[in-house]
Order: sequence, then structure tokens, then C-alpha cells
Amino acid sequence: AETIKIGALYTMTGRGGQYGKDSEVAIKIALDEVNAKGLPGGAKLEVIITDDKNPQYAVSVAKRYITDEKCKFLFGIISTGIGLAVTEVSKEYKVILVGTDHAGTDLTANKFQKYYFRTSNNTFQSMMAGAYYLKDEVKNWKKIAYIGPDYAYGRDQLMELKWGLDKLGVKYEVVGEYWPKLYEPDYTSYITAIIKAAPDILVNGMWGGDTVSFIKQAKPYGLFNKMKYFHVDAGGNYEALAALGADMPEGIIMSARHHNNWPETPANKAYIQKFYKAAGRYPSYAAEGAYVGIHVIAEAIRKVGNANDTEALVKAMEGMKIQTPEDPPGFTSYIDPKTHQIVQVQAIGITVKNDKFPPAKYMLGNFKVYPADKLWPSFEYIDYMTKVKGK
Amino acid sequence: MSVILEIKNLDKHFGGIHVTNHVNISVKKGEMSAIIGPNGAGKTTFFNLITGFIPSDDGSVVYEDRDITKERPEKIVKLGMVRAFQVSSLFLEETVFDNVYLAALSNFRKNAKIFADRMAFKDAREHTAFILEKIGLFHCKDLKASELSHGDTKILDIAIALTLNPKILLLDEPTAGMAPDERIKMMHLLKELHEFFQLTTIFIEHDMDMVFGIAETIRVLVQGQLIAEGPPDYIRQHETVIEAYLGKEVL
Amino acid sequence: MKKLKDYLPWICYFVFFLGILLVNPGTHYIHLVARVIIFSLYAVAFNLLYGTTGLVSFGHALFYGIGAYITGMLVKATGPEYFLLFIVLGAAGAAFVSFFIGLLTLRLTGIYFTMLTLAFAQLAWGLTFKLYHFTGGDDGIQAIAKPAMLTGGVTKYYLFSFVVVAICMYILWRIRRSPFGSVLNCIRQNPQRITFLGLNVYKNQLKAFVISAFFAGVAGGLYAGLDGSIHPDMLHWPTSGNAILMATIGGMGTFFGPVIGAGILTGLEEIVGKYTEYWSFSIGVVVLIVVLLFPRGVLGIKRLAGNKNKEEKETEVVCNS
Amino acid sequence: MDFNTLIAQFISGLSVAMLLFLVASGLTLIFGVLNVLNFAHGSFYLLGTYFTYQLMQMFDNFWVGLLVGVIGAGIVGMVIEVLFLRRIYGRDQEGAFQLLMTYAFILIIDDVVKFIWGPEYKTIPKPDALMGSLNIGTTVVPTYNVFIIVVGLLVVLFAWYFLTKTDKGKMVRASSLDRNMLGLLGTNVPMIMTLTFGVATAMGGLAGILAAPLRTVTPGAGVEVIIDSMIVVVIGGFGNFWGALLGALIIGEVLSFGILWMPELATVLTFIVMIIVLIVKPEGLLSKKMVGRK
Amino acid sequence: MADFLVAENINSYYGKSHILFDVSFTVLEGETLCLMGRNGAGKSTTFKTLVMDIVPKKGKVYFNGKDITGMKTYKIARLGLGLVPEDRKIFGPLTVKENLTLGTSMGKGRKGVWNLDLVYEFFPVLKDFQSRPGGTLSGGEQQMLTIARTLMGNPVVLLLDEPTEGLSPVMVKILKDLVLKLKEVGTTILLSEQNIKFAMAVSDRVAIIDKGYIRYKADIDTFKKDDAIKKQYLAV
Ligand SMILES: Nc1ncnc2c1ncn2[C@@H]1O[C@H](COP(=O)(O)OP(=O)(O)OP(=O)(O)O)[C@@H](O)[C@H]1O
Ligand SMILES: Nc1ncnc2c1ncn2[C@@H]1O[C@H](COP(=O)(O)OP(=O)(O)OP(=O)(O)O)[C@@H](O)[C@H]1O
Ligand SMILES: [Mg+2]
Ligand SMILES: [Mg+2]
Repeated sequence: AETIKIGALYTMTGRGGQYGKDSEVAIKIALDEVNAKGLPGGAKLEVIITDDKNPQYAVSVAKRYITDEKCKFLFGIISTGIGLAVTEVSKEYKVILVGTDHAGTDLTANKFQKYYFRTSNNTFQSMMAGAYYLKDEVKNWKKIAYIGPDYAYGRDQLMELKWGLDKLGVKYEVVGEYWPKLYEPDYTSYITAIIKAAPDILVNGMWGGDTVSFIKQAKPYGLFNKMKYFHVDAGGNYEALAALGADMPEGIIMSARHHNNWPETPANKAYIQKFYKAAGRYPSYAAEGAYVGIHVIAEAIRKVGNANDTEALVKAMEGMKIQTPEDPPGFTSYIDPKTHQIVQVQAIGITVKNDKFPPAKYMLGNFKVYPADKLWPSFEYIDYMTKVKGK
Repeated sequence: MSVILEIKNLDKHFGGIHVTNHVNISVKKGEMSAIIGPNGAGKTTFFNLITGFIPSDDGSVVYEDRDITKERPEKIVKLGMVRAFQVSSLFLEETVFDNVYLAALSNFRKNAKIFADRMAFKDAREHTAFILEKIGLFHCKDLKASELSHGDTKILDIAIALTLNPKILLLDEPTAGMAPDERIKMMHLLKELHEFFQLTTIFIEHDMDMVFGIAETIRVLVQGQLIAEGPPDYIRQHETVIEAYLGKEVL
Repeated sequence: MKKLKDYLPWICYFVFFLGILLVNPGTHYIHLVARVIIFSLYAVAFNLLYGTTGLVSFGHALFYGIGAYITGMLVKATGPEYFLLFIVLGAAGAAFVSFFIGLLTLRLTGIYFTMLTLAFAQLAWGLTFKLYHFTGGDDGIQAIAKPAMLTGGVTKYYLFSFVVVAICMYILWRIRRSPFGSVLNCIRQNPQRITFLGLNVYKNQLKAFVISAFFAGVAGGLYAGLDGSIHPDMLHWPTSGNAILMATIGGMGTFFGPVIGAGILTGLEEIVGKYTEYWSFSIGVVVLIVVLLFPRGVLGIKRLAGNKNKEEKETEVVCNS
Repeated sequence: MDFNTLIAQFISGLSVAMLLFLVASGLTLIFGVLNVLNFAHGSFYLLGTYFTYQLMQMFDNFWVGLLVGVIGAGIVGMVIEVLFLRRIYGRDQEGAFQLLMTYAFILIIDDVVKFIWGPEYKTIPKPDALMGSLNIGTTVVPTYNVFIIVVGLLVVLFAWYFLTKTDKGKMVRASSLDRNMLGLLGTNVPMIMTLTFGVATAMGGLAGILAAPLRTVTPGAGVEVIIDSMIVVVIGGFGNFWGALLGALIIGEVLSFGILWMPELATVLTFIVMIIVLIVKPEGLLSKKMVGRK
Repeated sequence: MADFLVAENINSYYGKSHILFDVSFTVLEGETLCLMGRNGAGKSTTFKTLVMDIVPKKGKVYFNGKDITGMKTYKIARLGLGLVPEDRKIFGPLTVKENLTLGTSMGKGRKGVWNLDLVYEFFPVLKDFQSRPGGTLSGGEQQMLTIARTLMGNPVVLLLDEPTEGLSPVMVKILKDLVLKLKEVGTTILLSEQNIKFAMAVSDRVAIIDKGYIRYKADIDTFKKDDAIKKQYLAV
């Protein structure tokens, strides 16, 4: 029978390496499930994974996947920059690219092209949910300060949050914006400066190791007692919870694109169990995007009956409903037909003691859930973004 | 004979040491002269100062009626004051020919040509061949500079200096470390060149045979000061010079 | 006959890079070799500083990157009609910036110079990363269009790159063999002597620096067109390191060495990346081997072998004047 | 700006500076002594941390981990010096080869670390004794930061004493100048060089370990610290120990106050400082112009 | 008197170039042997081979009856072979005093008369300049420093490679006195010299090397009379 090849690109080294490795495990799990269930004509899915290194190299690999390895799909990608470079290849060669991790809103907004699909949420979805949370759940605040890495990802989050708050008619004042470099090892000076600025809420836009460093360094200064801490795109990533362990302050507001302890549905539990069995550790959020991505592809092939008719596959994916581990009871994720962005609920929580997922000592709890269709698509925002960032 | 180089009141301190102490010298055109003096007297420093290699603290250097005290070394070379080195300073990976040829290119101001073939300059080629012939290195023009013997490297160093068409040639211990026979050869060579090119030559030496053999004028530096100046016979008898430098028993 | 020997590398160069089109190994491989062509210009330009002048710049990515960004941004702003002109402008921009950086960095020598160039390139990288409204930041810039005659299939752009690079290589080749090239070569060996030949070391180094930056810029501009996308990584230090690597692997003492180095490095990256995620380990090991065992690079090996016989003969010749 | 803020910000800068210095000091030592630009210095920073992590998994004692981590980084350094670096000393364009070789070790060590310990972030907790915070006036300073400042100062003192007051120190300095001659004078130069490299890489390891409780332990973390510490070395004067300290203090404080007054420029401030220093004093603040003659 | 330092058929190379051809000679304990020859004859190469700075491809070197071929340079130095190289090799940025103290490491565990005070007595300039960087000394001053530095290690055998190069006549005289004094205390000396008068004044025996071959060996009195040899190999 036929083998359908998927060419995946993931960061496997350095800071983002963990996301790549986790995605790799999730892909294996998903492949087993998909192939066990069977595809039309007894076809099998196969995934080739290459470390994407940098955009130039990623583009070269993507082209190899398409022209040399005859891959039917491109897949994965952690960095938005690489995603943007590879989406061009997908467009040029008319091969579907399923993005599983990178969160830059651009790809499903101003830089949208019809062969691109994304199976994890974008930063706008996180920040819009965050705006609701700030409006409804946090009382008596006016001043916010923002700290985030000084590049597109960090900048976009602030832009999106502000847009969201304005949209919801929230009145606020920004008393400080701090822009450390990505992977800044030492935040000490930022911390004392933020304490001096005395905001009611500190919004943090870091991811991964930077979150860990920041929290470790801020805690002994008492920063978390002096203001509310709000970090809803990647703050609650499991790898950060795990690395911080007991150093994690209690009661800070965070979220992630997937939670190991929410929703407590059989699907989520089963997925996490499988992952733990395969890897010996709990997954970070990135794995779930990859897991869903494989299922989306398989589902599309089943609908079309083969993997050769790209246009039909695109049609099949548009509006596809898919039950993902992060769907709470009564909700099914779907792919927005206009933007090809998966639409999912967002759950924002606060840190509470919970050692069911060691080595983490704190997990998120007290989740507030924001319904998917309130968040995406927002064509108003897409227009705004197109104006700000260009096509 | 007219004066080609006029040094007035030249002064240099290194930290607390007065290395060049208000030196006044005027060098006549076409003169063959030597500078001698104890170790550390400031001879090399003197060369370094007048060639612009290190800046002086005070005083002036006038060369052909032009004040060059603050000029950059490469400019001074272009004006015709050229030096050869105590430890020969060559382009070791290049052939003997190419070492001299590069100097010739500089001499004919062809060095900045960026798109021409470097061998395309007939005048430079001929000049190179002429110098090599003159100085007696022509037959080993294709050897690499690193393959020369100690004596030949010193000769090549001087050849490079000559190629620049100097008006004044400054030599820092040209025979140091040379075997006696090579030393004699060098002595003859310098004399010949001096006559042939009408060169003003100043050399620093510790070899008294050489100094008293070919210098017309000898200047003695001691602790940065010019203590005596005159023809060989005069210097040979000079009490202070004998005491400070020559010693009673000549070795 | 000497002439023919001189031109032999050129013949090989043409035969290989044009021959590959006849063999036509498939789009991906043409794309790969197109990368080799562009990198080889970058490496050869770099080697004018490194192998010839003896200046180890660890910041050449800066000029490569500036070339790419200026070209890319101009195309984005005005359209692709004047693509070639934009490449030239990009290179000119790189040269312009290199002039000022050279003024500062060339005051130091050896490893000091190396560190400084690194610092400047990292600054530029940081800025590209940060000024995202202007440069697109980490997201880079995509969809850089090519003029109509170069679109459709990689072959056209391949040929275009080949022609541009061949012209640049020829210019660099001429420079290397010019009087100016000799001066640079001798600056590496003995800068003090250059001063006392009446030549200004600093000015000549600066010229070399600017020329080298210009052609690195051309390479960057070409790359912007190849993938239609550019990214701050093009200015990051590994890109600078790659220049040193390509030149060293191929043979820094030769003109064409870096071309071979570019081929080897690109090929290695392709093959190793394909089979293992531990590519950085593998590349590290290869670099170690090259540094330890082939310090003169691939082309240098041949030269060394040629020299051996010569050396033995020459010890017989005693040059006594 | 009130006085308390100034103090707080100053102490923050000091603490940033000391960690920078700890990394840069090893770098500058290797540079000053061996004339080697150890681009892989950050990898020893990383290795030290992972060794400590491993030990803490087994014994759960920070101080044991620290000791073993430092020694481990030093030993790996010495092995690399003996097996590899030693072979390229004195070569033409030595600088470039060193760069490539140490670059190769960045690539290799990062992957080895990932292979052995996996890609996920590791944690090294602070020792219990250094958990809390101190109040200096109205300013809160974490005890651990104070500890780092103290260790940094100790390293400075120790190095100063060693390099300028002891015979071994003189040999170490001489070996950077002329290894061959030093051997002719009866000194076991290869051993000196190996030891120096070992000490310096151990210092790199120490920096990594001390930083670990405040930072993220992950493959790749080593590369990130190297550029900053190079800038420190550039500003202070290459190979000059005091220079590294001064450079680190300047960078630490400029960043610290820069964040207050020009937060937009934070990421480029270090570079701006560097360029200003270069324009004024290209050889770095504390480096004497070499007075060597031939 | 015993055979103290013996070179036996040594053949040395720089890369591929064969420089020394079967060079053999013996230095007896306490004597001064002068190696003479033109530029490029192989004198310095011989010196470097004796201390294994260059390892001979063929042949052996014995010191005090012990085969030291292929031994590490620093170990040979510690045995008491002190080389004063022709190119000086001062540690430029280190002070004069630091340069001198570095010399002591080869003298560990060996008794001897030389110490800082005595060295300063012989070379007062060095005392005056003791805290200046060695690299700033003049050519001749550096030459003195080089010799003094090796003396600090109380060498048993002193290998002096062209010690008078660049020295003023007065200094040459002082150096002569120094060498004679060294002989008095029993130091064995191997000398290479271009200054024939100096060489004759201090040497006991002479060997002539030419193009890498030893051509002639004689005691000093025979050599003084042998004008033909002087003319043939030294052109004097
Ligand atoms: N850069 C410097 N810094 C400090 N002192 C210096 C420097 N250069 C030279 N000196 C000192 O200046 C004095 C003169 O040195 P110079 O080299 O001119 O002597 P010289 O006459 O050439 O001696 P020699 O015959 O031994 O070569 C010496 O005492 C030397 O130590
Ligand atoms: N590093 C080297 N590489 C290659 N050849 C060399 C090297 N050093 C010296 N030679 C060659 O070896 C031969 C012997 O040199 P050596 O230095 O022993 O001569 P020497 O007798 O000491 O002469 P001098 O009186 O000039 O010091 C010479 O022909 C020289 O060119
Ligand atoms: Mg002198
Ligand atoms: Mg010699």
C-alpha cells in the first residue's frame, strides 16, 4: 500500500529543542493511532523530521521534502520566523503546510495563504482571552506594566492585548514597557525597575526558559506580592512549571496552549498517559499541536480518499471539526474556513499547589474558560494588523 | 655640500628616562656617516624618531627644507628617507624578486592599481632586475625570502630600501650577526652603493672595523646626548668616547 | 602554457557549475548548488580579508546581511523590476557601513580585531531582531519577488546567480592578482615593512575591508532572491563563522579554495541534517578534523604535495652572493 | 528619581555585573595567558551546571555539587587542551584556528549535553542558607545575589594575588608570551598551559553553577552568555583581569540605569557602551598599549 | 676531565630541509668550546638540537653520560643546560626583574653562586631598569638581560649563541670578563661567535662547522696558528 509522507520541521537544539522533542513523541503517538485506525486504500502515514536550524536551511529542507522526497504535506515548525519563510514555499509549490506550534498571528491573518493551516492557537487568541480575563476577573486595577522579549513575538502580544482591552472598553494606563532581549539571562535590573514603577498588573510575554529565569529572579524581591502577575500566552507552559517546581509563586495568572490538568476529559487524560508512557515525562503544550495536526491530516485524507488532490484536501480541512485533547465537554475544535486557524477554547488559570505532574509542584487551577467564537476570527483585528504590519 | 637633513633640539622621554636629549645634527647631502654609542644610548630611538615611527616630545626634523616632524612614516619614506632594519624585515613567503618588486611598485606609485595584472609594469620589472643585479641577488631571485641565509636576508632588506630610490638611507646595525667575510662584503657593498647612487647614508654600528673603515663622519650618542661628532681620526682619539664606548682594549 | 594553468581553475569552475544544469539532478539539487554558488562568493570575498590580508573578521555576516536586507526591502517597497540594481545598492550599502566599521576596528590587530568585528555584527543582528517594524524582526521578510524573467523554476535564478557571481569572482580574481592584491598579501606577512615601503597599512586594509564587504553584500542580495525571504539569522554569528569555515576548509591560501569549502559545508549540512538531529555534533567533529589534520584546506593539500618535491630540491641550491 | 531607587538599581547592576564578571574573568584569563580566544567558554559554563545538576540528583547538596561541577569543568577543559588545542599553538593564523576549534566544541558539547541530559530545562535550587532576602536600608536584596557579589570579589582577589605575587603566576604570564623560551628556562610549559586552561574553564563552570539557581539550565544556554562576556572583555581591555571587572561593572550599571531611563534601548545599550569605549580607547579601558619591540 | 656534553652523529632538519649532517663533538667538563662558521652554517641549529628544541632525526646527545636525546626541553634545562638564544626572546611585558626570576626555575635543587644581587653587580644597567618592562630595553640591554636570565638558573653547561651580537665594545669587554669568571667557577661553556677576537680570548678549543658538517677541530693554540683554515672557513 501507499505511504504518504509528511515532511516535518522542528527545532531540536538549544532553547526550543524541548518543544521539538515533545512534538516528535506526540507525532509518533498520533501516527500509531491514525495508522491503526486505517486510511483509505490501506495507505500509511509517515513523518520525516528534520531540525530546522534557521529559516534559510528550513526553506531548503522544505524544498527537498517537496521535490525530492515527494512529501504531500509540510508540518510543524516552532519559530514564527521559520513558519513565515516556509509558508512561502508551501504557497509556491502548492503543498499544504500544517503549522503546529508557532503562534505569530500573521500566518492566519495578514500573511494568510490558502495552503496554510494551523492546529494550535495564535497569540491573538491568547491575548484576547486575556483581555476578557482582565476585564472580568481582576478588580481594582488601572496601571499595567509590560515585560516581553524584544522581538516580534513579544511586541505582538502587547499590541494584541492593548487592542483587546480597548475593544472591551477597559480603561487602563501603561506605566512601563520593558524589552529585554530574547534569552536574557539576568533580569535583576528589570525587576527592581518594575517594582519601582509599581503597576497593579505586570503582563509578561516571555516563553520557556525566560519565564523560568524571570520568576526565579523576581521571587526573592517580593515582586509577586506587590502586584498581580499576568502571563497568558506561554506562562503556564508545562516545561516552565516543571523547571520552577517549588519556586513557582502561588496565585499568579497564567495560561498555555494546552494544559496537562485541564480539561479533565478522558481524551486529554488518555493523551497525556500515552505521552508519559512513551517519553517518561509529561508533555509541554507544543506536543498537543503536533498530535492534533497529524489527526487533521489523516481526517482530511479520509474525507478526500487520497492524498494527491491538494485542492480537495484544502477544502476538506476548511471548517473541519476535530475533537482535540484540549476540548472541554460539549465543545469540538474546528478549523476556521476563512483563516485556516484552529478555533479552540482558551482556559486561563492561577497557580495552585499540585504535585500530580512531577517535577512540577504547582499547576494551574481555578480555570476561567473563554468560548472560542468570542476570540476568533476577528476580521477587525486582521484589518488592523494588516495596516500595522503589512501583507 | 648642502644640508639635506637638519635635526634641531630633538627630544624624547620614555617614562623617566631621557632617551634623546636635545640632539642637534645636520647631515650633508651625499655624506656617509656612522652613529655609535653604548647600548641603550638611544641610537635606534633616534632612527625611530626621524622616520616618524614614534612621535618626538620636542624639537624638529627638517628634511630638504621641509618640516617632517609630525609626518607619518609612509609619507617620510615617499619623500626619500628610507630605512633598513636591524633584524631584517621581509615578506617571508614571497620570492626575493617579489620582495623587491613590491617596493618597485610602490616606488612607481603603481601599488594602488586594483584591476591591472601586477606583473604588467615594465618599469617596475626592470627596476627590480636592476637593483637585484646591482646588489648581487639576481641569481637567487626565485628563492623564497625564508630560504635565504642570515647574511642574504640583510642584503635583501637593503635591496628593498634601495628600490625605493632613497635620498637618505638609514641602516640599523647592518652587519650585526654577520660572519666576518660577509661583513667585509657588506662594507664594500655599502661603499659602492653610496658612490653609485650618490646616497646620503647613516648607519648605526658596533663593529669598529666597519665604522672606521667607511664612515666619513662619526657621531657618538651617549645617554641620549650627542657627545662628539667628527671624522674617524678625531673620534678615535676622543677621550670621552674612548672611556664611554670604545674601551682601552679594542676587541 | 603558464596562461592555461592559470585559467584551469576557471575552466573547472565553468564546467562544473554549468555542467550541473545539463546533468539536471532535480530541482532540489539545483537549488542546493545555487546556494553553493552564492555562499562561494561570500566566502571568496571574505577570503580577500582572511587568506590574503590576514584579517580574521568574525563579523562578515553583517555585510552579507545588509546586502540581503537592503535588496529585500527595496524590492518589497518598489517591486522587483530593478532587482539587479537593488543588489548593487545592497552591496553599496554594505560597503558604506563597512567603511565606518573598518575605521574603528582596523585600529586593532589580531584577535582583537576579530572580537570587535564580532561585536559589531552582533549589534547589527540585535538591531535587525529588535527593529521589527522596519525589518520584520525575527519574523524576517518574505515574498520578495523576482523580476518576471527570473521567476518560474529555479534554473533561471540559478543561471542569473551564476552569471553575477562569476563576474564578481572575476573581479575579485583580478584584484587578488593586481599590485593592490600583492600589497594586501604582504600586509599579512609583515605590516611594519609595508609602512617602510611608503604605504599606509591602515588605508589598504580599509580598502580591502570595504571591497570584501561589497561582494559579501552582493552574495546576501542574491540570497534574498533565491528563497524570496530573509531573516536576522543571516546576520548572526554562525553565518560569520561559516565564512571562516568555508575558507579554511577549502584552503585560505588559494583563490578558489573557498568555493570548494562552500560546496563541502553546504553538502555536509545537507547530508548530516538529513540523517541526524545531532548535526551540530557531527559538524563540530568535521571542523575538528579539518583544523587538526588539514590546516591548509582541501586545495592546500594539493599545493603542499606539490611543494614537497620543490623544497627538497631547493635545499641543494645554496644562494651565496 | 529618589535616592532609594538609585541604591536599589545600583545594587541590581552590581549583581548583574558580578555574574558577567565571573564568566568574563575565565575568558580573559585564557586570553591573557594562553592567547586563546576560547569561544567555547560558555560551554564550560554549561557543563559545570550539568555536572552540578547530576551530583545534586545523587546527593542533594548544593555545595558538593558545586565542588564537583567546578572540578569537572576544569578536567574537561584540561582534556580538551591536551588533546586538541595544544596541537594548534604557534600555527600561522592561529587565531582563526582557535576560533574554529573552540566553535567546534560549542557544537559538540551542546549536543553531548542534550544527548546525556535531554532537552528539558533543569533546575538547581538555591542552597537553603541563601534563600531569603536582606534589607539594605529600604532596599530588598536577595541573599543569593549578595553571595554572588562576594564570590566575585573573592575571585578577583585570588586571581590578582596569584598572577602578580606568585612565581607560578609569573610563569603563567610568561607562557603567554613565549612558550618556547620559557621551556628553555626549565619550566614545564605544557603543564602550565593545561593547568591554566583548567583553572579558567573551572571558573567558567563556577560561573554557570552560581548562575544556575537564578537562570534556566538548558542546552544552548552557554552560547548565550559568551557574546556578552566578550563585550565585557573588549571594553575592559583584552586579557586584563581588572579590565574584565571594570567592564562588567560598567555594563551592569549602564544596563541597570538604562532600563530605568531608556527601556527601549535595553538590548543595544551594551553595544553602545562598547562603541563609545572603542572610539575613545580602542584597546579597551585598562589595556596598556603594548610596548614590545622587536 | 670527563666527556661532559657529547653530540654523536646528529642530523637535524627544518621540515624537509636537512641542516645538520652527522655532527659530532665533545665538550669536556669545565672547558670552553667555540663553534665557528659562516652565517647559515648550522651553529644555532646545533645549539637547539643539544637542548632538544629541535629533535634530531638521527644521532644522540649525551649529557654527563646520560642519553638525553628526545627528552623534553624543560627537563634538559633542569639538568643544567642553559641556552642563551641568539634572538634573545625577552618576555616583553614582564619587568626586567620578573624576567630574571623566571630564569631560576631551571636551577631548582642545584646549588650555585648566581642570584639577583650578583647578576645586578655584573650588569648594573639591569638593576637600574629592574622594574621596567623587558621589551623596552635597547637591543644591547636585552642581550645582557638574556644572558643574566640564564645565569639565574645556575647552569652547569652554558650554551652561548652569539652573545656579543649588538654589544658595544665596552660591553664586549665586560662580557669577556664574565665568561672568564664563569670558567673560573667551573662552568662548562659552548660558544658560538662571529667576533673572532672575543672567541680567541675565551675559548680552549675550536670546532668549525660549514654547511652542516663539522670540518675542523683543534685546540685554541693550534687554531691561532692555522691561517689557512681561518681563511678557508671564516674568511679572515
Ligand atoms: N618604548 C620604550 N619604552 C621605554 N623605554 C624605551 C622604549 N624604547 C627604548 N627605550 C629605552 O631607551 C633607551 C634607548 O634605546 P635604544 O634602543 O634607542 O638604544 P640603542 O642606542 O639603539 O642601543 P643598542 O645599541 O643596544 O641597540 C634604552 O634605555 C631603552 O631601554
Ligand atoms: N626555521 C627555519 N626553517 C627553515 N630553515 C631554517 C630555519 N632556521 C634556519 N634555517 C636554515 O638552516 C640553516 C642553518 O641555520 P642556523 O641558524 O643554524 O645557522 P647559524 O650557523 O646559526 O647562522 P648565523 O650565524 O646566521 O646565526 C640555514 O641555511 C638557514 O637558512
Ligand atoms: Mg639599537
Ligand atoms: Mg645562529
